[in-house]
Amino acid sequence: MQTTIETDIKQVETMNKQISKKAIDAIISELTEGCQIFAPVVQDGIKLYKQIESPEQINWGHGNCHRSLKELFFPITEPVFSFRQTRKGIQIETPGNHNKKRVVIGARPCDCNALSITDKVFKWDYEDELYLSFRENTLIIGVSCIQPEPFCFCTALNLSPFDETGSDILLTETGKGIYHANIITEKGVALFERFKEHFTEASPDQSARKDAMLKDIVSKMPAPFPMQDIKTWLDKNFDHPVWEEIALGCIGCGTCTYLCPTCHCFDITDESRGYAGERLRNWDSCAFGHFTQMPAHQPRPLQWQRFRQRVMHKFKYYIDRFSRLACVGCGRCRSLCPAGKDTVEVIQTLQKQIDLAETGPKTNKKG
Amino acid sequence: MKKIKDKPQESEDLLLEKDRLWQPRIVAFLCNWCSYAGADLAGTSRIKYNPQIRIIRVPCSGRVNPLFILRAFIDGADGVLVSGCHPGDCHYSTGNYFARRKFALLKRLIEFCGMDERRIHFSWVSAAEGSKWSQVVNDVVNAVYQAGPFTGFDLPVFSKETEIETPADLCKQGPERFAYSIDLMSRTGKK
Amino acid sequence: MMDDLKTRLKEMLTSGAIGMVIGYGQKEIYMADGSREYRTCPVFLSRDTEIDRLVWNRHCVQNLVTYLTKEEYKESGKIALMVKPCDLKAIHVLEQEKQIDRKRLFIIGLTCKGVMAEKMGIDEGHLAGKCIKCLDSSGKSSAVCTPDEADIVIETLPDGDMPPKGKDISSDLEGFEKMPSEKRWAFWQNQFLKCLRCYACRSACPMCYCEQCICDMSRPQWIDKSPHLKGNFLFHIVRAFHLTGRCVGCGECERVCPMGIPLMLINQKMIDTVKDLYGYESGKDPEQAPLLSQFKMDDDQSFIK
Amino acid sequence: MNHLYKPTLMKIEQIKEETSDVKTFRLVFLDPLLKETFQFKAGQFAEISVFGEGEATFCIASSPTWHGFIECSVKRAGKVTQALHQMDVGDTVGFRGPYGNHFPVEEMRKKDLVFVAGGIGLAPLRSLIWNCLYSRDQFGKITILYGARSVADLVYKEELKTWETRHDTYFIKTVDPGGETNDWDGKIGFVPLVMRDLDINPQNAYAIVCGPPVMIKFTVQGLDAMGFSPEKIITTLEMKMKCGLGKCGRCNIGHTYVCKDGPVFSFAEIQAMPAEF
Repeated sequence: MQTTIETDIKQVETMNKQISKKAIDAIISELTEGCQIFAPVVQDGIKLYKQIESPEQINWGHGNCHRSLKELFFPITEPVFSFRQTRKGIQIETPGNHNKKRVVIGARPCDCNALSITDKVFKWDYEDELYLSFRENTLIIGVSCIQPEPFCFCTALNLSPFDETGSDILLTETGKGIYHANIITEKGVALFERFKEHFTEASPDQSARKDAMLKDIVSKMPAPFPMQDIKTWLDKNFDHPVWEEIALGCIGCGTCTYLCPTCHCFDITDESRGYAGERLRNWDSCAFGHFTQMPAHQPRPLQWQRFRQRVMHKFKYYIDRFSRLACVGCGRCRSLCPAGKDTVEVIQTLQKQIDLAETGPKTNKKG
Repeated sequence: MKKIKDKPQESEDLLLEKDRLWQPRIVAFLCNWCSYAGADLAGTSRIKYNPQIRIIRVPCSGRVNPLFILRAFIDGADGVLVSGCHPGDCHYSTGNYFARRKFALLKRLIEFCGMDERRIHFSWVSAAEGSKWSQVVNDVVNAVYQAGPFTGFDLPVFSKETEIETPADLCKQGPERFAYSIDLMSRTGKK
Repeated sequence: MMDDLKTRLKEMLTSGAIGMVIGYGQKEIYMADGSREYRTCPVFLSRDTEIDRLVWNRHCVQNLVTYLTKEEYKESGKIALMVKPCDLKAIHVLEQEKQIDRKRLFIIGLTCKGVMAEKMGIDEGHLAGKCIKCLDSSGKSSAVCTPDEADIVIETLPDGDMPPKGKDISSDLEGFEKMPSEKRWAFWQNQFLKCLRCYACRSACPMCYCEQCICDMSRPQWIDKSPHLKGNFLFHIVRAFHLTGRCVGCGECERVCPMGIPLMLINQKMIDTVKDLYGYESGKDPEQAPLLSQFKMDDDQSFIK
Repeated sequence: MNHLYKPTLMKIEQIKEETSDVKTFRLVFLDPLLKETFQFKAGQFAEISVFGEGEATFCIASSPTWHGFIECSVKRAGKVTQALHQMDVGDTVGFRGPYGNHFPVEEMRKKDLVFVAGGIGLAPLRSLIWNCLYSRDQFGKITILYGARSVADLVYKEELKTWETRHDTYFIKTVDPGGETNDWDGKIGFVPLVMRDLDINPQNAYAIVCGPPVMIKFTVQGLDAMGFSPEKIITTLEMKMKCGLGKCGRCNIGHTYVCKDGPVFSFAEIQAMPAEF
């Protein structure tokens, strides 16, 4: 199957505005009434998206959050419903916290972009209301990456540190305390209309400066990988001996999948005490052996098979199904892998295999 | 989940009433051969003791997996008591010696984590010590009563006032992720 | 010395005396600013041409003993393993628990002068907490520990000056124990709330080799699988208890935790407790009986009514 | 809020003990409207939950032509199935479904059908067999080959007798060597071997296979040798599932989700998949 990789989904014509840091704080203060605000907060030595009460709590630093934005829409653990055995039978109650209006501020473009990827799977055929109601009720104000982290590689996947996909409004710090604001979606426009007085028209030199900054950052970051070629190679090489080699060292923890902004696998379990209990949806990881363990059968008994599943899922299966790469290059898996496994290295190894297949002797391919 | 058969459910009012007059819930793991018989003796001898104790009979104190104790707390116990034969009296000759090591370590471990020491108790009660049993129970109930309801697994409420001070290095209000200079990069030794 | 080793390993690989070398190597990695860095990570070498990749430096932090009990490496024939003196203790525990066959193992002992502290993928710029104790107790001016049970010993020390010592874990522990119990509980609540249950601690731990972990069991399900406070608390306390008398203090669990939970605090506490109560040191001797399958008549029972 | 993961409630109306570890549950919707209107197709599966224990995936083993109830056969293997086995008539379970694709009944019309099943693998085929027998005249010759490890492991014993005595079905039963009893009147031997001796004409026929992976593998080889084209060999796959909706991400084989694109696949489709099942 030959499918092409889409990279960008354009929404409405974007508006270019400008806003000061002070005005942003004012907007947030006003929004805290009637809205839940989430923003990067540093606590206990780690940076996470957390609910805040005032704009001072926001950490505007350049680093990305340790855990990705997905946890606000697809929580680590989330009650699907609670049940209670009564004399009238079993009563089921579904959670009621999904309709609150929420605003996320300070999300990185890679995280926002990842949501447009997970949207696909949660909307596919059956619509997952738990995830989608959170999505619908949340407005996302992204902040462009003007200082990529050491392990970032979004440009290698044809994405940009100023990517607009997934954000409703994208802020870019073009000067001290001055943000260039792209109003991208209808939700963004609605917010803009409400706080019109805080925004000013973006001056041409601001826009020019933004473009120059982007150019400067991208020039340093890794050049795009031929993901289409890699996809073609993956189509044919499920049984290639290189897989066993690539996965060497993987200790089988779930760090990469849990930190990944696009990994969306979950488990459903029940927990109960006495006459009542809850059914919970928890994150799960394809790196775990028990992920696919059936009573008498295990399709992926070895770690390298599970590793292959993850790579294949990101760079082939997802493209086949949803025409998107399931990787945004946020670099979390690279930086925090306990055994120093590196997604970029995996891509490079596959690239080497392509070169080998073209020049060297043919490898044993599956028909 | 349990199935409701004939037992009527506690009404909301009753629960509220109970809440007001809080009584500790204590789970006791008793060895079949000594402590359980001791408790039996206390019963047949008409010795009165506090009724807040829920007894689970186990074959030997060595059977008590530390997990049982922890699970009891998770499932809402306010205190736990484990009781077995005196050293040397074990029906299986050495079960309680092994248990003794486990309990000593478990006690240290969960107290280190911050569990109130008044909530976890161990005792040796023989089949002949009905009165000791009643004394132990009364002591345990009193201790747990002093400690109050166990709320350790309720979600903590964070605010500026309750912020936890910890020794400096434990929980550095760390730098942002990767906001370190690139030459300090992890695990690198330049070639 | 390293060259001798490499020649020997090459010979052994070609002759088939060993099937795989698990050691430390360096790989080039792409950085976002366009530079190339070298990252020290475990390498798995089964061809003699690759042996030159082996390195020994202060960034060789990971405890490679973990791989010995993983299914994927059991079929590789005899394994040559680079082992730091502290990692050797882990091998002892595995031997004691009959998990590995010493005959299937060729130990490349390293002479160590301490490795760097690492947390959440970041080099903290000073020596690891576990190293400080190790260096002091050796009593040697050069602060060197030498493995005593290796098949071959690399006597070369890692290059470079001694990095700053950093803080010893015992002093952290002391400070922590001075806190009132409510504060301690609140501290762990705070920490365990962050836990994702990615099980990196479990996967990286050389002692966590169970084919089915108690956390994955469903009948009976003692430990809630959901990463909420109760489940996380139970998981970490149970894990700490399962490591009591077995943990050798390699610090891998804390190093790999992506949420930066200071797990070694609990483990070090238990190491100290075990030593204090029973004079037992795990990994000291592969022949000694495991802590919890032995007892003494006069074990402490002051806490029992 | 109503959402995908919220089950509807069903009552256990009847429990039949098939073997020592397999029970067949007859379930009825509590909602009278749903009871009347519920429809599914042979081969589809459902998520059945025991509240407090969890959810598990089961194929619907009753025929779509039977109304008012569904049946599921449950082999005791894990937490949920254990809990199900402990339930009584009148207890409530949760139900989500039907999910997945179904057997191509329309294409099978006017064709000869060969059913090959092993052990509990008869459950999904039972649904289809009764579906076909309901409108018997629309199908050609129907051959049913059913095998189990031992006589005690045969499921649906009464229905086996019905099929055996019916004149419009050709029914063969077999047990693995060593599993027979003194009064066993069927064949003795592994399913793929027994199948070899049968009079099967691959022309204008469909073979539907379900059972343990080993049996499927050799049966399919046998069918292939007989001259069945891979498109005409149909089987249902079993993978671990949690959601049944293509979200939870564990049942995929390559980019195929067993819960959405399956569980019914032709052998031709399976050949195109990576070998990871």
